[in-house]
Amino acid sequence: MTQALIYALTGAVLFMLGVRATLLRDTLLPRLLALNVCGAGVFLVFVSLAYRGDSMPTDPVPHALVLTGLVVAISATALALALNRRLREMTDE
Amino acid sequence: MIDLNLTILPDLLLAAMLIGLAWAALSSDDLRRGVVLFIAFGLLLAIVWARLQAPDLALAEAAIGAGLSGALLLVALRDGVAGNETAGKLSRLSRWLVDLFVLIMTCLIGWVLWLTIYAEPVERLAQLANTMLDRSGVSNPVTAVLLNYRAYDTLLELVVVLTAVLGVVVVGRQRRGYRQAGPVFCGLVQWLVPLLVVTAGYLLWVGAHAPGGAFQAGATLAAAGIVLRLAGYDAAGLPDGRLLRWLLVAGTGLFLLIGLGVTLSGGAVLQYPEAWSGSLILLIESAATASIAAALVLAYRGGRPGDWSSAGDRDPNREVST
Amino acid sequence: MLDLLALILVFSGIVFFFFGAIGLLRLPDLHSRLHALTKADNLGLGLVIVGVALLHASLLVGLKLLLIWLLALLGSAASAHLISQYALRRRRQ
Amino acid sequence: MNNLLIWPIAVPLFSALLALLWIRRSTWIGVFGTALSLLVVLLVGRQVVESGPIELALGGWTPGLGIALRADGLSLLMLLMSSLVSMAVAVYASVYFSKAERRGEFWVLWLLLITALHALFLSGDLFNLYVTLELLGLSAVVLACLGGSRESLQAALRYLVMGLLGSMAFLIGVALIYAGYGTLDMAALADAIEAGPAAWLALSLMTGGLLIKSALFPLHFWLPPAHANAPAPVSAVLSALVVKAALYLILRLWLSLFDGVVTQAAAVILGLLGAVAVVWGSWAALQAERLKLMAAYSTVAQLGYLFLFLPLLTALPEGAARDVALGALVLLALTHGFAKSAFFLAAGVIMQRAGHDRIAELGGTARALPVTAFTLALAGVALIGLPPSGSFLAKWHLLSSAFITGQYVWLPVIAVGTLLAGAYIFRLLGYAFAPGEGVGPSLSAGREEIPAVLLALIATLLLGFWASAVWELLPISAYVGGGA
Repeated sequence: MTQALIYALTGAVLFMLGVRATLLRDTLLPRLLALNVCGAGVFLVFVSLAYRGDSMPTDPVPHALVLTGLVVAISATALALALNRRLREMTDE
Repeated sequence: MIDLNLTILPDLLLAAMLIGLAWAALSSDDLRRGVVLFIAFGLLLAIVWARLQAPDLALAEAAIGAGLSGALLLVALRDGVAGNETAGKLSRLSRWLVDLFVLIMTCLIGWVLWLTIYAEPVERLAQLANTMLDRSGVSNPVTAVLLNYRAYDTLLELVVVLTAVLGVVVVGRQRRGYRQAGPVFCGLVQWLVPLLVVTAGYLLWVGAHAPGGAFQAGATLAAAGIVLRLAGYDAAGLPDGRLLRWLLVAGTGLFLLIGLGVTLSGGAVLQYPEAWSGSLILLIESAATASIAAALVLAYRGGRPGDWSSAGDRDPNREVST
Repeated sequence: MLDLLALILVFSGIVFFFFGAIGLLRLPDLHSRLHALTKADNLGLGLVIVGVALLHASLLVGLKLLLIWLLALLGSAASAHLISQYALRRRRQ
Repeated sequence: MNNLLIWPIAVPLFSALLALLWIRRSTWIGVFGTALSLLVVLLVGRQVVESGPIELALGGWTPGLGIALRADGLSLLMLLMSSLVSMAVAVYASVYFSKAERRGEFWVLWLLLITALHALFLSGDLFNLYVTLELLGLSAVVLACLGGSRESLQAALRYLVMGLLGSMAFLIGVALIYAGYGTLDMAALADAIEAGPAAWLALSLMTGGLLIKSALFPLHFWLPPAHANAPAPVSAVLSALVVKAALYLILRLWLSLFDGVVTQAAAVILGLLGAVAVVWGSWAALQAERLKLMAAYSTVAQLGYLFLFLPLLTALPEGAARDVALGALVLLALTHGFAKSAFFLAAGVIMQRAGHDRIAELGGTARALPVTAFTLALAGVALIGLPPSGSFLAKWHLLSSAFITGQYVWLPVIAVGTLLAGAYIFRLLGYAFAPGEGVGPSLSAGREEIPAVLLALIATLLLGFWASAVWELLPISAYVGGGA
């Protein structure tokens, strides 16, 4: 249980670190990194809940949820980067 | 309550490194440095997933979270970053308030997690998911959740990928390619690309009973495309025009058709007949792998591919007016 | 006995990694850094892999581990080459 | 088991895939797919009215392990609004985008947006809701940047970042719920959730995330630029439907799932924020120089009204008075949906004809585009809340609930908001009905102008006279925990 708690707390810290940087940074790329760290924090909370000691089988449901979340996160990241690139091109023109 | 023994030392170390890397990546003013630290963060996270007995996630994180996100972010560094898009810097007071808010919320979330983990153990879905495994058609529980119990989530997730890549296509022009690679890199590519394709096939196949599956396979296949592009093959292995659109649609389309088709046998939507579920899942996963790989490579290439559609050929410079 | 040998191998591999990392941080220029890093890491990884293979004592696992090592060698050789070539090109410009 | 429930999601999704494959025929596929979606929503509606809430356990697994789709009165009303509005907007968009370069992609994304909305209104699973929220957010962002201008891209990017932050807050709330209760199925959770630190924190995180998406003051800042710079048909659905989706979820959480956990203090805070939004949004709308910007600020204000209901709803004991207030809230949301989409479509017609939407230069609109000017006036009636519009009835009940519960503080807010709304609408109409040459002579009316006027008629007449249907449908609930 202690392991699960350590990682769950780490997840909470990562989540709030991400929120903080999303609010405080003012350019896109750092904010995007921040949102990804935020997501990693949430995923860590999920996965630490699934962990029930080395001897018990883990709960597969949070694992599947996190896998879904990962793919959603990279889709959003790709879209944001594409928007950013177009905006950059327009600034240059 | 906490048994302080040496076995949690590695966990503490990993947790501290995660937080430290995240902090360093987020507080760095040098963008390149931030991105590189973020990639390292992703790799460390993959180790944590392995530690928490989530090998499926470790694979996915290494391939998607660290690998492809990293590639996308690095190539975005080459594009440059648009100037400040939010209005002005925050005042010192509001920064201080944000910090206070973050501190309070961290403590609250941590406290609730503490309470939950040390409360009477909640029997979550683990037991149920594992007992129903026999009826799911696969023996890897994560694949069972993804493609059977919660297949609808996965269907919508494929739609999310499709939407995002359409956004990438709509927004801009394709990136310039790279110059032809030198002999050493070309030699590497000749080895690496077939190996990646084989690995993707293996991951797809093995997902039914061991860690792996469509997403990991798709990401590996996409990595092959990215390597090709880096070596100077501009198309990155993707077809043009109509075939590309078929490839993008394949995963969602086949999933939807199968999900609806199984109702003909009298069941609910997405209720595969038990005898067929293994093969249907593999079929869906194969199409999904192709679509995911195509979408990710397209996102890396960026912008509208050549011969995408001829709908606007008459007047190519016209933008939609607001 | 075998376990002890495996442990010694893994540990000495880690020592190589450690010195590789120190070299990366302390050495003056890019080429000598690359030198320190690739040499130390390749050898270090090799030792770790031999150690882990001994712990598993299974031919299939051993082959898989060998494949991993070969891939890592290939990757690090190619990337070291690319990085130094890039550095050379920049110096000429 | 009822497989009918998948069709409001499957039809637009399948049409989207077809539109992408046959991208040259996308306009036809888009309009036809939207119409077919409306048809299946009507079929679902008939069944809900006849035989009560419907549940579909996808994959045949018990909800919890699997995902359930559920339709009840509230989700049916939202579905009806979204499919009716999107039908009208689709007809308009087929003219608006008829020559645009990216019309192919527009139709694909349009159908994906409808898929996301319908999936969200029907979902009965918390994590699945997160996925639908992301789908909705991404498709809305891409549609919003179809304008291609620098402003629209910048607004879309900020919209995306804020939306993602909101989703993350929602998702960690979901994680806490799963940690505490071990299921994600909303029907099971409606039974299980009881007051306690975990429930409070999860609720506040999820609500916080949704507040960003529903643009409640002071989290509204992303909305006006995003809605004002998108192409007109897109602005219409963004303002009318997409922000309502987040509001629908807040209602579901507060009234069905966390019934009994919600405290009066929290509700009053949201009510106060709503009050500020009403006054500030209306004031900003009065100051706006562009028609679409005015409409966007008006959305901020109108969303504020909806949050005024929350402290009243939590103060009212379960029973007839509370049902009346809830019905009024939904009625107001529906009226705003129809009226605001009509308003944006009319603004789009004017903009395409005049080449600009500067309010001060709109003289001559009434002569050049009489139908559109009439639409603006009708939609204005609903936005102000004059009889016979649905919002008049809704505000009436808002006032009476405030009297019943003794929360008199909301009365001046409602009065000031209504006066300001009157001011900005009449200011606009003053310019639009004035003589002038700002808008060129009418060349063709019809397919462009008709959808808007129909939407405005629904808002002012239909919802006014048949408002009782809202109160009849709402008690059909799929969740035992509460009245919604």
